[in-house]
Amino acid sequence: MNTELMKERWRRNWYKFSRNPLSILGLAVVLAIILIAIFADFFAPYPEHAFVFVDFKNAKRPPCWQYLCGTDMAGRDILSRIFFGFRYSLVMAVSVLSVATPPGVLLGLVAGYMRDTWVDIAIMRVADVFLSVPSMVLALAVCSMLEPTLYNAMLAVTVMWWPWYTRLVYGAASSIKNEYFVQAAEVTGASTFHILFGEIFPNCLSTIFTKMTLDVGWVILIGSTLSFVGLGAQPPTPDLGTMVSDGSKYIPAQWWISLFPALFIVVIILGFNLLGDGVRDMLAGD
Amino acid sequence: MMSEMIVDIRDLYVNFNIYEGVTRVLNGVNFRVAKGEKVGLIGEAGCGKTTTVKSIMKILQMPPAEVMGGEIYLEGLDVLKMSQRDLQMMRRKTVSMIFQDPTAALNPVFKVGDQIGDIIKYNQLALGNKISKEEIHEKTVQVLKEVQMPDPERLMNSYPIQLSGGMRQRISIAMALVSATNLLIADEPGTNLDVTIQDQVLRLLGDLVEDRGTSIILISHALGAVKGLVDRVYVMYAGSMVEAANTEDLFSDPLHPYTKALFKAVPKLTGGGIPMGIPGRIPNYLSPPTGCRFNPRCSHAKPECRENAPPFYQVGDGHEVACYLYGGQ
Amino acid sequence: MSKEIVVVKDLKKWFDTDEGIVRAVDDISFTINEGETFGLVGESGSGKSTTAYTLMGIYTPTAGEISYKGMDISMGIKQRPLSLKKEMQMVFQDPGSSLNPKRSIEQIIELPLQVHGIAKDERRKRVIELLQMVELPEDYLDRQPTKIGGGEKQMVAIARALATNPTFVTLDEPTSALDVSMQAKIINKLIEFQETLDLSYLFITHNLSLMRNVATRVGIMYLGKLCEVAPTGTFFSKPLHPYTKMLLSSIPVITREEEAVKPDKVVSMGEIPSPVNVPSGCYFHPRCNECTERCKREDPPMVEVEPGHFVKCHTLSE
Amino acid sequence: QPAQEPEPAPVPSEPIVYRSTWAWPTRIDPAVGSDGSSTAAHPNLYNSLVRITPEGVVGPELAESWTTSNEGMTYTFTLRQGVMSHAGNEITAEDVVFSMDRLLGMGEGLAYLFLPYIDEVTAVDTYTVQFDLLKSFGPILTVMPNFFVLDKDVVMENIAEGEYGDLGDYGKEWLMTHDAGTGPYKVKEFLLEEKLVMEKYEDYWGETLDVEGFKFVENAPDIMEMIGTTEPITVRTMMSRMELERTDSWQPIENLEEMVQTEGVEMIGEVGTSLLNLMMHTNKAPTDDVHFRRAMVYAFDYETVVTDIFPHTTLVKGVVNEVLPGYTPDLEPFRRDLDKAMEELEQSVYYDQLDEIEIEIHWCAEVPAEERISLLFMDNMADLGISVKIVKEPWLSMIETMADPELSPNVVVVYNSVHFPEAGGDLMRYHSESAPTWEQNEWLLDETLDQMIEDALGTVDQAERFEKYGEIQEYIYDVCPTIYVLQTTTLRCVQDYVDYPYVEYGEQVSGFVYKVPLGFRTYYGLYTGVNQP
Amino acid sequence: MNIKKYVAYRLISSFFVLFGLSLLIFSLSRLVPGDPARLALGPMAPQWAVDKLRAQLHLDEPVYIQYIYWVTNVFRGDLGQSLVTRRGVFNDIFEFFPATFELVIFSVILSTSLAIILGVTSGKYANSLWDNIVRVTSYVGIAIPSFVWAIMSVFIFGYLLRWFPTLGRLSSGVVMPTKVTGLLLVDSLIAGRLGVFRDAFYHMILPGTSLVISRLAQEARITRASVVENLHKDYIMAARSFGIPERTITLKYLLKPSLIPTVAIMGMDIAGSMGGSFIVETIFNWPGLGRYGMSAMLSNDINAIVGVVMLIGVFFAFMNILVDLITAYLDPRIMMKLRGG
Ligand SMILES: Nc1ncnc2c1ncn2[C@@H]1O[C@H](COP(=O)(O)OP(=O)(O)OP(=O)(O)O)[C@@H](O)[C@H]1O
Ligand SMILES: Nc1ncnc2c1ncn2[C@@H]1O[C@H](COP(=O)(O)OP(=O)(O)OP(=O)(O)O)[C@@H](O)[C@H]1O
Ligand SMILES: [Mg+2]
Ligand SMILES: [Mg+2]
Repeated sequence: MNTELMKERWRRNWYKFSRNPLSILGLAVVLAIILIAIFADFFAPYPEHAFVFVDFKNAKRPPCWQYLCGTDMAGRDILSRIFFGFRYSLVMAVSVLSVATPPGVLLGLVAGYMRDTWVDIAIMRVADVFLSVPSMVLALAVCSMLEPTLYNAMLAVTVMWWPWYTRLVYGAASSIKNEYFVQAAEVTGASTFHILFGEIFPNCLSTIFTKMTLDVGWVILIGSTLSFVGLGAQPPTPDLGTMVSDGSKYIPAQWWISLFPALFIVVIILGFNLLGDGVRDMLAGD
Repeated sequence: MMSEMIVDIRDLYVNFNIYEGVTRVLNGVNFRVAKGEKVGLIGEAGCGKTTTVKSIMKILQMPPAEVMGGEIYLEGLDVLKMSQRDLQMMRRKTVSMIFQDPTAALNPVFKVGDQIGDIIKYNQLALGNKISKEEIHEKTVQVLKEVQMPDPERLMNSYPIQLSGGMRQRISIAMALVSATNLLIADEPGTNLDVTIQDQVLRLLGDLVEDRGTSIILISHALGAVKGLVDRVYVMYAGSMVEAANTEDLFSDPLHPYTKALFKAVPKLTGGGIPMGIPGRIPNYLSPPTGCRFNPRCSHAKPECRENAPPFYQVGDGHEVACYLYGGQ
Repeated sequence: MSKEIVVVKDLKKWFDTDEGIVRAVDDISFTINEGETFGLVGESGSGKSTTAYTLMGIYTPTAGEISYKGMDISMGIKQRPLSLKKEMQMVFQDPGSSLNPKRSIEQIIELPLQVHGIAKDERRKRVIELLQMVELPEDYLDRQPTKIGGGEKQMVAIARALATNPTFVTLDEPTSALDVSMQAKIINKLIEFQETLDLSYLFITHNLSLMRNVATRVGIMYLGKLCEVAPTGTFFSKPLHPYTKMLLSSIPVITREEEAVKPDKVVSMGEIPSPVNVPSGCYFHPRCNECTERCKREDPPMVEVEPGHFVKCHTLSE
Repeated sequence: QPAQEPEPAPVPSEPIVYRSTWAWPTRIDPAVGSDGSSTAAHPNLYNSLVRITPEGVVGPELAESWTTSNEGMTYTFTLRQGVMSHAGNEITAEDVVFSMDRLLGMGEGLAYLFLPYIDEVTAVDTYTVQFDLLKSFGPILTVMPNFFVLDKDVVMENIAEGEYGDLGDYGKEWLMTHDAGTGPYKVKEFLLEEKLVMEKYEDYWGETLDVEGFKFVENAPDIMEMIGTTEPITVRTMMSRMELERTDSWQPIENLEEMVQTEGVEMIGEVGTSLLNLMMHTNKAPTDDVHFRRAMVYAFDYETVVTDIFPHTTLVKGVVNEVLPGYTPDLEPFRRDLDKAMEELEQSVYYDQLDEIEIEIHWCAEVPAEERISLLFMDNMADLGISVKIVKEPWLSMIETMADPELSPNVVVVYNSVHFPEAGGDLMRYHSESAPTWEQNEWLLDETLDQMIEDALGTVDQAERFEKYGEIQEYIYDVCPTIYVLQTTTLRCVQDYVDYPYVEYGEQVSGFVYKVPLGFRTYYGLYTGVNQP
Repeated sequence: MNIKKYVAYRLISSFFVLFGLSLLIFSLSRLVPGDPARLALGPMAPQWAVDKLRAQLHLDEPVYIQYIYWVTNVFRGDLGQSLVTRRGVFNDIFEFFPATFELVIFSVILSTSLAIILGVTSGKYANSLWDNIVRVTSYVGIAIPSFVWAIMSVFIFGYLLRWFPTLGRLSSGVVMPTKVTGLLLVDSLIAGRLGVFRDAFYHMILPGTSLVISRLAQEARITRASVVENLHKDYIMAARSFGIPERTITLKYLLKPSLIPTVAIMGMDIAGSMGGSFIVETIFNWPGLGRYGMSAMLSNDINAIVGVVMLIGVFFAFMNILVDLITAYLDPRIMMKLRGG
């Protein structure tokens, strides 16, 4: 494609995106989080505090210049742990979404295109089974039956997640399938593969992409909730949910131990939600 | 001067502020409707017909729309300067509009009887009458009968979606009729309908305004329909009026090159092959051509056409045309 | 007489919906001759598109036969041989939705060539050639359909349909979404192609005036049935079916000459019934002012009142 | 008109309510419940045959007297006459037989304490009941307080369909939410997962029969509420609002210290009999090497535990809790000594493979402070160049892991409680039978030791038995299978308007008084008075 | 399809979906390693007692046989025995469900009504100061996980400000009203005990708001978006062109169509609250299904897990049908679709 056109497209997208200052804020937050997560060793004031470290002499320090967010029960710097915690949150979100999305989308495409055939019925009923209880409940149930690790939590959330994409793409695909351009391709004799991926899929992309950016926040939320109840990441992993949960036992005396991780969970989710809305504005009607 | 004017638009300029910039859509519109007169407004899609009539009722969505200049007199009062209250009174009793798309103009989640009832209520309120529920009901039934709806009692209890396109269009007409006593604006009634049904609807509309002596502004792509109904026709192109004449005159002797081309582009029932159509496209409102906006498509374009927009020239009895070709006469 | 290219016999296409059976196309027969334009007219919901789709194989017929050059093609698109798809093409009603907004014009026009096994370098040449045919500039190749005008889009759709050198093209209201001047341009182009490329058209429209100027023969549909088929001239000069008369007399016209060719005013009345609850007997009887008791009971047969002029009405079969 | 339900009739004086929080679930069926809150409820609803008196010796309760015969293989109890259950039935030998049969037949809860020893229980006459043992078991009387007597008639009236043949479900379902006891309190309301409300049983036999030591004290609570929450913030809020008289024992020390700031709240430390241990797997590399284990034992920083992690607790001086009768004070307690540790490590066969070694330590997810023990352990081991992997595991899955020698990790952080209040009650966990349970992660599987334990437990004479306990302690000290972290002290906060009879104990550390609740049991109505402000 | 047929169709398809769910959750619960019987009886129980319990739970048989047992029992109203409470799961659920139901309904009513007020006012006056306040707050609201909010609200409103109780459904010492519906607010009114009503209401506030906070924000946003969208619809313009007063337009012609998306997601909201109740009930010690389910999950109480998940599935299916019907009532277009239009 013509570079000039590409540039124009980007300019337009950026315009649409940046019309809402909150989207820019979201983008900034997300970029900051990603940067901090990648270079946590660099940004964290005490990178060695992130995992296994004890310094009981400095335990339970309230926020001060030396420890901006205070220290926890074992004397670890909370801010450093939060920075490393971003890593786990992002890893969780990225791996869940990158594993759950492709099969979800594929099944949705196939079912949508083959609407009202047994393929559709089979796929969608299975998806319905997964959607028939609140995802949090199912995630909790699955997690509780597996060994509690970050990995298993991701697995459980992934298993919960694909049907949402299936349903989303199904809706889009089964209406796009009736568009004249799909019929035109059929009349020409294009293969089913081409119709699915060449004609229908590109038109679902913006919907999928929008949902994915918004979902990052939700995955992090579910992940931290699982950790909060002890079914997710395990100490000494610096996971935000686990930190809130462990710290909550020391509220109100050592309020900072759980307050700051909690605050940063809110910031992450807020950042991704704002970004997601911006992306939605950007892709809407394109 | 002619008989008293119910609508008198002078040099109206309206812009829309959109992402790409400012579209200068209405470009000095002059438009008049006398009391009791039936006026047609024709032109290609997107040339500003709906914008013109919406500004009469001051229901343009602002922003993005912005009135840049001009006056709009409705029964002698300037709509643009009217207070909110007067505006509402005016809408309740003087003028009403049939929207282009009846499906969009009817609230999908209320029964049609309910919607008509509210209009009756506020119309009567504006006229200073308090009206009871029973009376509203009665009046609703009556107006539905007038628009030839079968079984009005049942239809009152239907939602718009339960009605066919023709019925919805007739409901729209009924709604306009109950509140308008002086002026009715009909924006392409029947465009979305089948030929035979469209014929029924337009005939009905014609009969009703005839009976009441209401002024009407009829916008339609169906030139034949316009021809059959109205007394006078305005031809609009890219945001301004290019020609106005009595119906007979206009159809028998169109003057403006645009009008001529427009008429020629319509395939004829008599056969004779497909005409060539007007070359080019309607201008981009972001950077419209200077002077006469039709000049890039006009085979008679002269240098002066590119500089200044031509004024209306009187050509014969009530036949006006905005083209330098007729400037000398 | 010229050779028949498409023969449709007793074609039915019913849809089983939640509400009941929709008889979208109910027992219609017609033929299209080589090199001619067969016009199909009718009001919305009368089954024009369904006929076209069934012909193209997008729908499989409920009953009846379709043959193309003597070959039986009453099967779905998936079963049809690839070679057949090369010969039969279609242009859709809405240019906005018939081009995939996410693909470039080049990709769109290239698709049929790719499907039918044209080599890569040859494809590009052909795409440019096609663009020139429809008078679009070459730099449109990289454009997205969303960035060009409606008429141009339809031109691209036509180029795509012509890419494989078809012999038969179905045009489903190709200009109804466009304004008159664009319509004129496109129709003229289509007529030009028909002559130069020796195409046969099935041309669907609800615009009778347009049909008058394009079609060789016209079929008129009402509620899934054909009620009159005639050569264009005869059709307009001597309409026989009451519905045809009503339709013709409802057309708004602007010149006196046109007014003259319209039949005497037949006042239109009633609503078009839903294709789920079709009236008994002749489908048109509730709106017909010549309706008799018999019309309410019996569905009239199609009769040939004069060579090539078929009418489906009791008044004529007596 | 809604039927006006009368607000409960106001009693002349406000009832005295005593509220405490507990870790749930509470299973008030004495044949089912075995955890902290359950065993706290049982003695208040039911009675045992004997009890441990405030002086720490076995004393009468439902049984007035008892005799031993047949070389400790037969015990005969004479029941107190006229003891009426809450339902008004007299408790006889038949009820005792029924209760023991039920406990053993169901096999749940604390049945494990009796199953290996009790052969048969028979009613000799209405008030005499005879216990025949399978094998001689010296401390049997110290175990007996864990056996509660149920009113057979009440249970039989309430049996539902179940898997015990004629006995249906043995009344299990009903007894989950009701009692069939004789205790000073009876169940008033049982809200599953929420709270247990008990009310004072005015006709308690201690009162009616006028038995000294079994009468209500002045201002004994009328209502006892056991509330099922341990959420620190909630507990703290309730304490500060005086909506709670006593906290559970799961509160983090930080929270307790905060609560003490509130006026009228004081912290008490109930010296426990259990130990917090780091059990080392002696059958898994590298902890199968005694030198390696000793190195770890010497490297661990005990002082930090009591100063920074578990303040107010005391270090272990030997291999069992020093409060237990039968504890031997002769063993030199292990303390951190890096030189010694290095010395031992050098002798270890794993000394030159330290790089490849990674020790796994598991801690129980339900006890957050254990994480710090693990971290400390890891930190200490790093001083030796041993790398450690920390795994948090929920208690229930931990039980499973520890049942399998393959899955059992090198080190586990576990609280070990005693089966009966004697050194043997702790030592018996080193028996091979305990190896596949959570009680022993050491996997000692040592026949000599098994022999010694069995012998000691079978000894009826107390002095002789205690001597044998001493030998076992020395034996284990040499094998060094466990890092004994600390002796538990159960810390709670209480409102100071509650009177507890305590025995003060031990030295004073930073003005904090350690107390031992009398008789190792909390008999609320009998010991506790509340003067609601 | 008429409404009755539609409901029947939905019920039947829900039945099949629930059947699938039961297969899924049941097999998951049985295939996972670990011996639930051992877990139930504790580490010290003798092997024979464990074996007995295993046999009683049919744990020794192949999973499909176990499933058949389970299904046949379900039709007899028996969901098996909880390994934690040692009672029938059905009884437990029956006992715990009303508390959760009351909480969830309370929170859904609270969130929906507040969301509508906020959404409509901010949408109607889009880009005003008020609108911006509502939008920014709702963003923050959406991002607060319920567990964070629960802990913070206990700290702030329970501990620091002491406005609300933070534990259970009633203050200790308050005698429960006679159980009729199991909903304390209802039962206390039936019994005519206003004091209890007040107490129960007070107890519901913190858990209720924790459950609701993010959903409230989400719903307000959706309502706002749909108000803004409808604000420029032709029919609003048309109503204005007939001189209908602005107030009538807002409260009637604008409100009803704008509520449709809000109401349509209420099913999801109830679901969300159900999921959230697991955490919130645990924190607030609310004796409901969530807390029961949570403790079942943490202690691998397989029968209880399956029972709770299934019950939530049933409740969810039922609520969704109900919400769909309400939406159809609000929006005749959907009604027409149900009728096949
Ligand atoms: N709300 C709006 N925002 C931006 N541009 C608008 C808006 N409404 C109208 N326009 C622009 O104003 C021009 C004239 O529109 P208008 O609807 O008045 O045309 P019209 O003559 O009624 O056309 P049609 O025959 O298609 O109804 C169009 O180019 C359109 O793009
Ligand atoms: N896939 C389908 N399923 C069910 N009913 C259908 C389907 N396609 C068409 N119909 C119905 O069949 C009838 C004929 O439709 P068709 O699209 O063929 O009409 P048409 O003459 O092309 O109308 P228009 O001029 O509006 O395009 C209509 O009533 C339509 O609702
Ligand atoms: Mg318009
Ligand atoms: Mg069609």
